[in-house]
Amino acid sequence: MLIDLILILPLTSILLSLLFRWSVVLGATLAFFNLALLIFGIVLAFNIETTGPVTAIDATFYADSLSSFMVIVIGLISFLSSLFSIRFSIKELAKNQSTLLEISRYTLLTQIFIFTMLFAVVSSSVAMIWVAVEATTIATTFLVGFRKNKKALEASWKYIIICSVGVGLAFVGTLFFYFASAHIGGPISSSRPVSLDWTFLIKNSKKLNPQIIKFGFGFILLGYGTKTGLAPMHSWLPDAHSQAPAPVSALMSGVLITVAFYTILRFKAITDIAVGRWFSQDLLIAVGLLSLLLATSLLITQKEIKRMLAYHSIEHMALIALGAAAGSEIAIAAVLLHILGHGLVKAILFIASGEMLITEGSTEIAKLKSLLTHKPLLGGIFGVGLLALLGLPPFSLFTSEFAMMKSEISVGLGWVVGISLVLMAVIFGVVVSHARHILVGESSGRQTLKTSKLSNPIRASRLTTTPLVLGLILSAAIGVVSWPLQTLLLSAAKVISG
Amino acid sequence: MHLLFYSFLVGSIGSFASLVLTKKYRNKFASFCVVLEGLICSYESLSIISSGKTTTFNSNQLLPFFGIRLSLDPLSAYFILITSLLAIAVGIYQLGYIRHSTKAKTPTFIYPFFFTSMVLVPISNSVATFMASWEIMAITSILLVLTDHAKNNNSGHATQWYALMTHLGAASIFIGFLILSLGTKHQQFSSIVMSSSSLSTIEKSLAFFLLFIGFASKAGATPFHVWLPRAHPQAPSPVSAMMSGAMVNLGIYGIIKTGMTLIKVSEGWWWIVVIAIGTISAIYGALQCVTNSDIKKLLAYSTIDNVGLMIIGIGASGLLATAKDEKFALFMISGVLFQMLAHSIFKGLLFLSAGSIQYSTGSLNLDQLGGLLKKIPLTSTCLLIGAFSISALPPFSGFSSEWVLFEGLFRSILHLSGVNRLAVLFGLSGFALASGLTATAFVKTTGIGLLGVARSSHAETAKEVPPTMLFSTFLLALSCLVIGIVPGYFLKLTMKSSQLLFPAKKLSPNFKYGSIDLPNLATNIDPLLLLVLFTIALLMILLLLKAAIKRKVRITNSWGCGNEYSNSKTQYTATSFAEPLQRVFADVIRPDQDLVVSHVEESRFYVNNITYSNLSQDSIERFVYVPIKRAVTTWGKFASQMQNGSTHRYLSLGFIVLLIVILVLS
Amino acid sequence: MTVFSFTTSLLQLIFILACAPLLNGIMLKLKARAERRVGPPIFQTFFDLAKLFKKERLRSQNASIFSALAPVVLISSTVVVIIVSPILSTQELFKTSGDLFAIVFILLVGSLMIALLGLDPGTPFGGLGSSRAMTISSLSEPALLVSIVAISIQAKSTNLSTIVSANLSHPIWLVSPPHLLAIFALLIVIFAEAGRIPVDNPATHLELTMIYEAMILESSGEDLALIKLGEFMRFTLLLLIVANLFFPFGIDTQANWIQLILSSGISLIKLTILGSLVTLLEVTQAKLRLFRVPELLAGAFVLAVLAVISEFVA
Amino acid sequence: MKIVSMLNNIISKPVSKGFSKGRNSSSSQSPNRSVAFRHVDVGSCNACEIEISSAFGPVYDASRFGMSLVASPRHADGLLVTGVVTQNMYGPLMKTYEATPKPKIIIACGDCAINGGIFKDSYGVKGILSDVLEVSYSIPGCPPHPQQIVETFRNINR
Amino acid sequence: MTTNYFSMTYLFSGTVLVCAIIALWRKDIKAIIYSVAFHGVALGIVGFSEGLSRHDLALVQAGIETFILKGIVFPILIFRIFNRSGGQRDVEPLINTTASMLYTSLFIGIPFFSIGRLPYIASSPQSKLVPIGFATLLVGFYILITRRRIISQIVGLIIFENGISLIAFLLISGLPLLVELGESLDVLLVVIVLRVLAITIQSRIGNVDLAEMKELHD
Repeated sequence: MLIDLILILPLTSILLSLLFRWSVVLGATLAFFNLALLIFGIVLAFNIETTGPVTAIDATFYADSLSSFMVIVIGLISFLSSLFSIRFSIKELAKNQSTLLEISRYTLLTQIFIFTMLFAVVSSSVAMIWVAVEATTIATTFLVGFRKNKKALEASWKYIIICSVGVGLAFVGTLFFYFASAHIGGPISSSRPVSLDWTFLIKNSKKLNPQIIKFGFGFILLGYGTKTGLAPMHSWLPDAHSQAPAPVSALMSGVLITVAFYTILRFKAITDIAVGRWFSQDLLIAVGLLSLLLATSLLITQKEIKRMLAYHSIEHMALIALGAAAGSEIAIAAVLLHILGHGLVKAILFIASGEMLITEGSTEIAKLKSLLTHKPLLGGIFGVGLLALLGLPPFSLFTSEFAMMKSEISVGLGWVVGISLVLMAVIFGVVVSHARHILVGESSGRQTLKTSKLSNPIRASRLTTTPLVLGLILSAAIGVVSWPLQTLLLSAAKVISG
Repeated sequence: MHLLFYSFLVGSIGSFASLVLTKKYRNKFASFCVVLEGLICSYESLSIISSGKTTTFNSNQLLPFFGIRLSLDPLSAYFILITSLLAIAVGIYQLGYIRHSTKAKTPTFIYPFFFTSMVLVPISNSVATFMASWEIMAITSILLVLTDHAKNNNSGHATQWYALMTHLGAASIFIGFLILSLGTKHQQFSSIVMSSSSLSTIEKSLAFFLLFIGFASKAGATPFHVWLPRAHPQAPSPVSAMMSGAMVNLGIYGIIKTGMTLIKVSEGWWWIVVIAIGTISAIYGALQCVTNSDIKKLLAYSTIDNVGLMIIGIGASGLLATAKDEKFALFMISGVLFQMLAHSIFKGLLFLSAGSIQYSTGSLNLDQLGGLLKKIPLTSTCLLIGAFSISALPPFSGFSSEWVLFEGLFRSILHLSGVNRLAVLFGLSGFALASGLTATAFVKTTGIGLLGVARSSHAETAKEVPPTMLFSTFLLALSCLVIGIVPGYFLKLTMKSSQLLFPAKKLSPNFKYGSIDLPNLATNIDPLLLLVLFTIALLMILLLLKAAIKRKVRITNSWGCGNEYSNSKTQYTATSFAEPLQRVFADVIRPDQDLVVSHVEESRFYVNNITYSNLSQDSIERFVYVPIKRAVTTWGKFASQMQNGSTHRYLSLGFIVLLIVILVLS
Repeated sequence: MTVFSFTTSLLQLIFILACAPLLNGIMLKLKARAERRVGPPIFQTFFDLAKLFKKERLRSQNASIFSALAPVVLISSTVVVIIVSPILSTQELFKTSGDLFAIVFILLVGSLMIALLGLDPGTPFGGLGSSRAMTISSLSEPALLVSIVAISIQAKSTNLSTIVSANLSHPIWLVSPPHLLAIFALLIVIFAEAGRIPVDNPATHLELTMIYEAMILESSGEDLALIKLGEFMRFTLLLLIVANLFFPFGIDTQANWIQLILSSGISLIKLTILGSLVTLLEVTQAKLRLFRVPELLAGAFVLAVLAVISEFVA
Repeated sequence: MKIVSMLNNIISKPVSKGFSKGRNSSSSQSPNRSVAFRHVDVGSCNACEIEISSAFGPVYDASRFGMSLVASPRHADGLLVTGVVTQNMYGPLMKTYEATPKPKIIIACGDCAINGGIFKDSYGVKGILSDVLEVSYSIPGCPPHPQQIVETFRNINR
Repeated sequence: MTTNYFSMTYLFSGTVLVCAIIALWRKDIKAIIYSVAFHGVALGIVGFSEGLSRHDLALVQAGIETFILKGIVFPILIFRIFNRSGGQRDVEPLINTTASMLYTSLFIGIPFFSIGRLPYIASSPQSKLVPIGFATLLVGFYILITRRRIISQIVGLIIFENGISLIAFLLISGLPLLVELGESLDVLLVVIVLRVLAITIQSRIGNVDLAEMKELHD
């Protein structure tokens, strides 16, 4: 029942945004719906905690604690993003940068986007997950190209081409899983594809042919890895995330990539049982370290905030991949906590950067100066967000990174931790240096302040900053207080680590 | 233990109240809370030290996956004591200081958390708890360093260095702890202690050095110090005082904790390396301290110097412990702790006085100051007392503590053998050179800054600071004097605290009238007696002179060798004062000297203008860290070709990997 | 505190007060004779000091309280050291505080005061002097402390009285190579600290070559007298300490009154001999360039280190 | 070798002449045992300086009577002025005078200091010493004989 | 019967690959589009014949659906873009055609070499043909990384997707209906989106060479 509700909610949103043109009321309603989504997610999690996994519509949809966790993440970030969407839309209309039609279309696509992600996490069949993930690409292409200028179009072109190819490869991988499953007597081609069901696969994973699974998992990792932003097909990510409007970037960087990783996790669970943990471990380490190296190298000379944040997403996905490589229950729990923490903080940062675009007119590092001096709250949010992103306590990323690395060492991957710590230190230095350029400083900041005072300054809106501050507090809270998240994380991790 | 929690609560109330309260009450209330927190903490720590008991606190409700583990023992209580004492003084000082320095709420909001985290670090009893409090300490201090960023462009740079170095340090500590905890299969420090002997030598050495590097970088030991002389001067003075006086100690705490408790059985050669690092820090810090002209920068370097001394002491103590001479190991480590106490107090005093000078003159550059003793006598007196303490002049605290340190090193030389003895001798030489250089540096600071004539309008118009600031500095100055005069009582305290490290051995000290008299040392000092003798001598001489000679003093111009154009510009400056030493140690300091002579157009024999510049930069920063930075940037530029915008290139990467997948995985 | 130790301390004070100017006179006389001059009478320094006490006192308008305080502090700190050091007898006042490290740092108080005095009036030459003096002082510190260690090793104590008594009971220690090396290093340091040739020329008139003189260019009258007296006392004290370390015989160890009186006489002889040796050295040596001084002090440091090492080889 | 010759010097008779120790001075008062001068050259041709330095040399050895030249007027009992007072040295001379503690003795050493000598009234000359300061003693001669200089020193009384 | 159907499958699978290679070979855009159309038709026939051979109605449906979608709808959609853009011939690819053909022959061999080693592949004659699907996929991918015009990129992507479909048909005789529908819908939407995007790009930026589209870089 809850699953139905969770799917009906965004469907209603889609319907609403189809029927009505955008207005503040519609925006607020959608935000409220997304909040409801978050609440339903939490309720669902509690439900599952007490009664076990739930299914809906003839087991087409299935939710265990992992799914419910992902629903919470999606709900949370969607809520933040839709709140900022209101501010974004008002500004767009006020500045005559977009027409009402465009905004309405944007709202519709965003809601579809949210729906497809939800669909992905509550689908019982791995093939349907694929369909949903591919659908996210379609829904977001126009969102990436929202500006319709040269850069935006280029980004959306790259985005759809690279992601289609990648996700196509993931489909090949799915086919091989299906192939393996079919050979152990899973029913083929009936109207309800039981043999592609997650529950069926995990139950029978011991019997699956390891070589085919290996082959399939390679494709899965390459394919969904593309969507997650892992090497080698990560290249679309900085372009798309930087060109999309801030609320969409928040959604993409905050949840979309982790939804893709969620899929990898599911397949990993099957592969681990069928082949043995070493296999996915080796692959994930290779991919993770490569991505981390790429993210680090490319962060060094960043000139634009949103691109910087996008590379940061690659870094965190790489960390998550390394954490998943460790594979123990704590490691997976930490990975999930990291998914939540990263999503939250990254969404906050993207929204803050959107606010910067509104108030400062640019997100280029060179053009932004001494934000802390003349916009203390926005600058403070951005700065604290960056600190959180860099894995400093009390924010949850610290806890999750700590736990992931600890588990990595405990399965004998000390060298991985060593390398990643060195790379992360470089990232730390680079990001701090960028942050210094953006946030800190004196003289020029004062000049900007003066000039902006003359020409009707745009102040950061409370509508934006209040949820962001609350989000940061939440991020700190989940990093400090165990209850009640830890139980959920551990039971969700059990789904993967067995 | 619970008292500590209440104190944290008080601090948090203060900090949150500062967000809500109006400007008028904000500082007062926040400072009040900090002082109260400090008082509670110092009371609790004193009672723990005197009872010698250990209390613990565990909870799984906090910190997901790990839970928090706390344990308060006399050693950690000692560190808390130092921190709280300094925090009290700084809390009072801030009442006057903050009012003019910044209008923002952030510092008042963060400061209690900074303090709290510094209390949490020594009582952390598990890897995760420790790392969390360590990082919170780092982050709060980073934010505090940034306080004045709007007025001062350098603070951003400083913060950047600090953040990066502290992060590297934390990473090193993190790996070190993980090696320990995985080798022993324990999370909790108290359990690691029990089973650390099960580790192999390589594991132990690796863990030790990773931890040592991490902690040494927090303590500011060369060559991991580069952040310190940048961050400490850029922070507001109360924060610098806390950082130099208290936060640095926690680095020392980490080293002691690692080498003497966590890893029970240590190897001798570790400590030789430790002594080497300590010696280098001491000498390098002192040298840079001499050559710098910015008061706070100079103080920051002297922190490095003092930390070096403490590390030498720790090394010697470690060597003694490995040589099973635990009695003197205990004495040595007590000396280190005593030096730490003294250092915290006088460095706090010096930084706060520097803050007062900045407050009243607006400058910290010695070359712009001068004549302050007449303009702001009270603040200057405090600075003088701090300078005398740090120069180890009797009867101030530095003298007593360095005496204990010296005696400890002397005993180590006597009781060790072979290369260990040589190492300690090396350390002692470094100690000696550093103490000589420090005296020079502080003659420079006080002589150039406080005496002579004002070198700029800044110093000309100096006014005395508000009474709260004065009160705080006087409090610290008085503490310097008290610690110096009756060191016995304080040494007893440190011995009680460090007893934990060597529980088997007991020294039977005889601390009559606060003097230090240990039967094993065959020597003693009694600063109180010396002070009394000195005072009597002084008074008698003055009386004699007064009785014998009754001439008035005639005030004239200074004798400048008949020079008719002498003014404040012809005085010696801090830079020129340090020039001989800079020249002697040019190979280490590597100053950038530049002499530009421009001639009049008509003839090259007529000089128009001579410009001389003498910049001494941190040579370790220049020759170690800057090349690394450059290499990273070069790599980044090179790597950015990867992302050149070509869709084809992006796809072809995937294509190649796809082919590999098909080939390899089938 | 006994009557004897109190008397000893007092006697030591009087002895040094009397001998310090005398020693200077003797050295001046000897120096003059070495140049085949008649030279001033050996009591010349007394005359000079007495005259200075009578002269007018001038003070710079820039000067602070330091100018008044420094001479007195210099003398008082020296007096404290005289009282607690074993010069005529190893019986200590209050049985405490004759520690070598402490002595070094109490004397440092005086040096620092004079260095600050140099900076006080804000003249270029005062700064020059104090900069140079502090440079030399800080560079001589390692040699000083390490030679203290070397001297203390055999007695296993840094207490001067203990060392002297121990040396007296083991005369063979006195001629051991480590001891000699250490004493030699110590002597170099004392030359540097007291501003004698080859480190500094006390008789120079040229400001640019000055080290110690430059700091007191501004002092006059009674201030100057006190400073000069203080410096003579310090020099005498240091020579006596070295004398007692190198050749402790004659010093009282048993709280014997007669021995105490004898000891004064013997000390005077020791002082004269040492002073003459110093003079000879001063007459035959040229003053080093300022930037050669670090080499000399480094040499002293190496000697001291060698002393410590050879102590353990033996 | 150096040390041996030094020792030889010490033992052998000093070369000083002209005065023997303890010989009476021209004054009836007890001789002044300690006098220190700051030497100021206000415009001398340096002949006087040569004679002054030989007055402190082995032969005339003024130091045996407690005389000395010092580096700072603060340490001195008076000024030993040579040469005619030039425009440029007038200021420094006055500063030096001011810097000398009382009681001050001003000695004009050589003819130029006393009456201007051959430089009298020439370009750049301010005047003679007695124009600007009260001269206590004069040592005539161009240049004066070292013996004369030492004699004058010995005759100084308080 | 079954063998007949199989030989049909065999024949048309080969046709799928050959059409893909023709698309890679030719530069005449019209010819490329026709070959893609024929490519789609052949794919549909493969599905259809497989369905008949296995008496699987769903598969037959899928075959027909593929036939319509990939044989008819896609070519029409591409033709629309083509008509708007003009320009008969493709620009010179990043790697010239001769070299491309050589490389293609190389990496077409890879799947035949490696896929065959997987277990169960040899269990049925159809699944033995799976390497053909992989080869098609790779050719499509190769077109994507060498061709510089928007239209040829779309063609490449379609060939790539068709390769996947072929793998699906041959490996496990098609997918469950729901998945199949979802997949087809996705691919259709992707192509539509690409078309809209292509038209937008053409109208906003002009007839661009994708290799020149490098605005976004570090």
